Amino acid sequence: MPEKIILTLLGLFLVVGALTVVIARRPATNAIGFLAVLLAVAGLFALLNQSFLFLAQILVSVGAVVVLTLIVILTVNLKEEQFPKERFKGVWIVGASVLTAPFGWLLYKTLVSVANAFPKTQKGFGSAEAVGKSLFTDWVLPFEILSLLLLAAMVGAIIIGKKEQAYDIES
Amino acid sequence: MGMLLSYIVFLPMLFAILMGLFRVKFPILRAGAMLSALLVFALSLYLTLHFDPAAEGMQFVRRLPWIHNYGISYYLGIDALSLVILLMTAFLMPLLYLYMWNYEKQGYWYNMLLLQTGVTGAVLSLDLILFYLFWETMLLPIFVMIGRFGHGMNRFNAMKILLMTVLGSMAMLFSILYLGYEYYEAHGAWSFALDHLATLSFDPKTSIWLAAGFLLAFAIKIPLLGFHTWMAPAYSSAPTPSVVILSAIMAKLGVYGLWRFGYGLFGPTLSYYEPTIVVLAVAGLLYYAIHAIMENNLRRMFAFSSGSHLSLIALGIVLTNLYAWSGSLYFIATHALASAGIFLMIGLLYRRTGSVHISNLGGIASVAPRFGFLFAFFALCIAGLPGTGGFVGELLIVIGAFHEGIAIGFAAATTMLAAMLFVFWMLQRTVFGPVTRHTAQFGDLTTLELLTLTPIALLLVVTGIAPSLFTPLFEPQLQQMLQTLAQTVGGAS
Amino acid sequence: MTLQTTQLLGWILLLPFTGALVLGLLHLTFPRTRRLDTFYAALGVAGPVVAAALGLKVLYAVASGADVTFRQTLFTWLSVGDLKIGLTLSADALGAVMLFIVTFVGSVIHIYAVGYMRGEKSFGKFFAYFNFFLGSMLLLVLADNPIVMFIGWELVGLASYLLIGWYYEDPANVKAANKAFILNRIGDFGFISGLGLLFALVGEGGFSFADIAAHIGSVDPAMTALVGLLLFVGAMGKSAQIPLYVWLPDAMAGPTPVSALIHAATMVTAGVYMVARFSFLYESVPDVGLFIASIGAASALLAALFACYQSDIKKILAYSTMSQLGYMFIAVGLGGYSAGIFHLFTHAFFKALLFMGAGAVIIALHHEQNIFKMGGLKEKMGLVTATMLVATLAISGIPPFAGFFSKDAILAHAFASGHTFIWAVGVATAYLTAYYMFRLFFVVFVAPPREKAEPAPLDRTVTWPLVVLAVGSAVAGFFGLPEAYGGQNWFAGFLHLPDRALHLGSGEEFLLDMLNLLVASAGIYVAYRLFARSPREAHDAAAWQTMLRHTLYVDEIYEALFVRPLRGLSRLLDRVVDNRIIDGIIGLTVGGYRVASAGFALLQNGSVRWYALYFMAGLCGLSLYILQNIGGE
Amino acid sequence: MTLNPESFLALATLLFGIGAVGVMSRRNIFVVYMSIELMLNAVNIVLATFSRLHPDMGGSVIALLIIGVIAAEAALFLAMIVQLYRKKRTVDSDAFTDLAQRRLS
Repeated sequence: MPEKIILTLLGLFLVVGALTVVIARRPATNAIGFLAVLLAVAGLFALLNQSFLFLAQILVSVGAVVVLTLIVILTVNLKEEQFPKERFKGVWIVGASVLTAPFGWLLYKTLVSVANAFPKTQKGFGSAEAVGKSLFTDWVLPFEILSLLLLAAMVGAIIIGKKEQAYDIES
Repeated sequence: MGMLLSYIVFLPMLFAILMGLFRVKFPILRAGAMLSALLVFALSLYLTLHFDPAAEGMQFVRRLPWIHNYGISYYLGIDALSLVILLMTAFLMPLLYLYMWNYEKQGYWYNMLLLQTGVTGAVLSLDLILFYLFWETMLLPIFVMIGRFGHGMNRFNAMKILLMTVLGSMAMLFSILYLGYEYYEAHGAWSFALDHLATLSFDPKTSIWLAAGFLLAFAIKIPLLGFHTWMAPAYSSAPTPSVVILSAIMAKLGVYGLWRFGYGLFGPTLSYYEPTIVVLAVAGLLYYAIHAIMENNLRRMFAFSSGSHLSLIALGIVLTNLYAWSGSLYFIATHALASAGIFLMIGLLYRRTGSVHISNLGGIASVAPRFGFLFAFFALCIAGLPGTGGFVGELLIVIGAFHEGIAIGFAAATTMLAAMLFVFWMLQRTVFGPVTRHTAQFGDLTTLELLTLTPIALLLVVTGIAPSLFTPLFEPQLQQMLQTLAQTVGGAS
Repeated sequence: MTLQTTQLLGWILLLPFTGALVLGLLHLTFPRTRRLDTFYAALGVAGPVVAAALGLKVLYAVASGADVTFRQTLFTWLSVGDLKIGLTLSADALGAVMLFIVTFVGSVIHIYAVGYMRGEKSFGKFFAYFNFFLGSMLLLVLADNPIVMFIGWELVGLASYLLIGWYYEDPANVKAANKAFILNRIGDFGFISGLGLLFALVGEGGFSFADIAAHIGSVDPAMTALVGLLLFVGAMGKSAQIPLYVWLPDAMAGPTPVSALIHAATMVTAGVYMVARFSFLYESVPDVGLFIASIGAASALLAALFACYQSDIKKILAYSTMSQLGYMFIAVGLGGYSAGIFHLFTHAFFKALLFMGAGAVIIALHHEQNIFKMGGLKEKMGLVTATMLVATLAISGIPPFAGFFSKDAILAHAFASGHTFIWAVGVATAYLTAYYMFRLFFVVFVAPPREKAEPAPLDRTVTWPLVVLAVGSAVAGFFGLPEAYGGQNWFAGFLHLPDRALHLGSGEEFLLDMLNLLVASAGIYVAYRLFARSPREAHDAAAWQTMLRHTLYVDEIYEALFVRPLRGLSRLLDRVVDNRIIDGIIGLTVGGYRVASAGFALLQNGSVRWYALYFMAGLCGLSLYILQNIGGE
Repeated sequence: MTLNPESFLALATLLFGIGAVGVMSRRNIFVVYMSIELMLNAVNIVLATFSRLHPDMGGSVIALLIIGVIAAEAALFLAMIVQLYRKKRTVDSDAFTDLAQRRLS
């Protein structure tokens, strides 16, 4: 029973955060909502006994991504009048929701159709050890590729973010 | 022996690749091209000598798996139908090179070499995918030649011929793929070989749609009435050697396709289309001829004449009796010769006067007797004069048509009137009559030009005087094909 | 002897063709030189003369045997299925007679042409064409099956085309040549349709004339009639009968020897020969025969009327030829095949002679062709006048010249067969014939000269052939001397064609002849009164006379009825049907693509969220479809 | 245990849907970026849920890798946002329409 209450709270947290991301006007507010979502997801991981994922989510998503996002938002430091003028924001959101609803419903149906009840968890499920074992045995190649991707992203981010560009496409 | 057909198909391409790799100079290029054409001609003659007219089915078969997973094979073979067109191609190619002997555009020569491979490949391939590949291969050089080396609105006209023929080919490709799929459904393995696919049977509705895909491609290539608007523009813009190929060989491939694949795959179904084709062919026969009357541009005029005669050939094919079929096949060969002759002459005319417009011409017979003689000769061949090969084909088709019925017979016999409607008026205003400003300095044929044209003229005379020399080459096989067809159709003709 | 004679046929055919080939190649090799002219003449004449000698031998061989047919197969021309066409030559009685006519008259005219054409450029080409014509004509005459006959039939048409357009610098002449070939081709359309139909009917039993004759009986008579009609359409074209006759007067644009050989003596009679050849077929369909005879009678009368109002010497003769051909068709149409061929035989002599005489006058007067500008030539050109007189008497049907007997045979046959109206037309035409021929004769030779022109001296090669043919015109009739005059009609007996039996007593025939003679004399008298003293080219005249002088405006009517609509149609096809309708349909699809692409281009506005929206819209549709059809379970 | 996977999956779907709506309907590039992250997180929830369901650590591993990808993507995306902002002084995605069809003639 406590799990259910926690789950409900987390779900509320998640939905409200997500809606804040989509609806709120100021980037900083969005970022707060984003942070709430990431935390709620971490909580969901915890509920699923994925202790290592929970840790990773907190560390990487919250610790790195949100901080980075906030830094960029602050760096850009948009003035009120620089915000995009979204006059039909409500219409767009409702319209897009209507369009997305059937797909969401289908997605949910599909996912649910293959899901039955949770089995009992074995000992050590979701621990760093279990994940690490799997990661370095079955998933070595994706892992290595991902490390390359991270490297490339880092280099790319530096190059894109450099102030004076070596190559300017427009000019 | 087994490789013979492959040599014939790929020699020109091989020469083109080698010469292109070494970036040879023009004199070597033309010598190489000529050598390849002569080699192919010699090989074709050798093949003809060893060809057994009485044997049933394909000969010199070369069959290798190519793309194994999808049952696509490298499958070449020859029978009487393909032999005739192959011989015409092989015979005309050296003469075309002779015609363009001093034409220093290198790209042009490469295109001609590629074109020969495409054309002979399409004639000899018995795998439908292979056929489709060659069928498209031969279109590209024509497209390039019209677009790059043509005159008039060449870009637009090149696009027009490309789009219209590709439309047909796409329909055909769809039918081909569907056939292969059906074979897979029936036998659990893919195959696109003609003899395999011929064993399939469909319900009539499917069959009609499948046949429509092929027929569209061939109707555009022939072209039957209504599918023809690419013809005159393409002929008028294309440079002479490509016009010759277009009219003498490629248009025949449309008829050949109708014959080989139409009757090879859809024998019974084609009777569903027979009335339509007969009507289109007869209407085309007269339509093109009447259209040609007021043409001022010689190339366009003979483009329509070509269309008129090809309609007659198509008519002969759908009549499915021995006379009509023999006539059609004979006419395919002789019309190739005659139209090659006349288009080469028009090309020479253009070289001399810079114009192919009738209104600029006149009195050629006075200033250039040899030119006038040969020009009139080829024009009369087009008009189907007895003593030239064209007459034999027309005669046989008319006789075959009367075998089918009086009405069709009369319709076919109008070919006697069709060509004469414009040929004589044209002769009156070009070869005869007073000399004009454009023709005053008209030079007679040079030795090189005579060398190009006389073989064609001689062969036309021989085919006219002694057709019995040639008919035994294909008559037995046509008879066999007709028997096979009669069996599949169930005796209906 | 038989074997030898058989082989002669091949040589007879080969000689002129070889001559044509050699002459043609020489001419094409040295197109401009004049030094070879003598050689050309010798070579050009040699072939026909030798052929004539051989032809005479064949005729003699045929005549001396009873009912023999020489047959020689040179090679198989075409063999597909049942269609086995050998290049087979055969000479039965009919063939041998035609062979003789063609080679003999042909040789004489070749000799004549040497003198007539002297000094023309392209001398060699002329003889090449001439020899080519002779060879083709022989092919037509000697053919053993209709297909080979058709080949010859077309080739003579080609030769005629080339020779009518001989002076091709003048577009009018080429136009005349075109007209001739095109009208002939319309006839050939009928001919080849007839052959195709005939083959479909009886082809399985072989396609030589003998085979067809053997199998024709089993065919539906309606079909036979159709075949007969179609074949006759071919004859209409070649033999210049209504309605395809308009080319013949224009064909006089060619040199006179051409007119004499092709458009008088030989080629134009091919239609008559063909009908006689197919006599076995026409015998079974008398209605078609009657139609042929009616066309013949109409052509005879119409042409004679036209001839009365012409002033061009060659056109008068051209219409006269057409008129005489009409006579022949009356005969063959009513089943008097021998009579028709007999008239063909005599006509070849006197009509060739008339043309050659006219040609002699024309070159003597430096290419003047209007008879009203000639006159009084009898003092200056005695020989020509004498020979022309013989020919004119012959064509007018004055005994004992050839035309009397042959024309008499035809009219007697027409009378006896009971078609009195056709007979009456024939008699009227006989009157007109005598009238217009003597009009020509009186105006040109007897009447006082209009202009002081000194005739140029004539070459001997021009005059001697006249004499030869004059002799022929005088005596040829005796070959067919009818019983009424104590003869046995040797000619008809020799031909043994399936003539319809003639029930006419000698007395009746004699009376008919007297009538003909009377009528002809009346014609001559009227001509004498009108033209012998002071000929005037009538200009006044009633409307119908003007109409006749303009040959009823038939040319103009044809032009308006066929030529112009065809050209208009051609333009219409080009400008409207092709460009508007067919390309319009194609253009419509192209336009559709344009519009659609413009629409899609609007969608592609560069804003990524819109793209996401399209994507989601598609996904939405897809999801709804899946939910709807597969169910959300 | 009273937890059932349906609630997790429902939350994931909801998160994914909201993310998709955000991508489509908002013009602020920051929001677009964050919406994409939301969608990725939704995927992570699904992966974790199935990993728990089956039980198999593979799902967790993929989720872990995706967290890595999220980090990489964040770095690149934010760099690009900065760069775009420098170019046009705005974060309005409708200002960047270089992909649009231009009239050729």
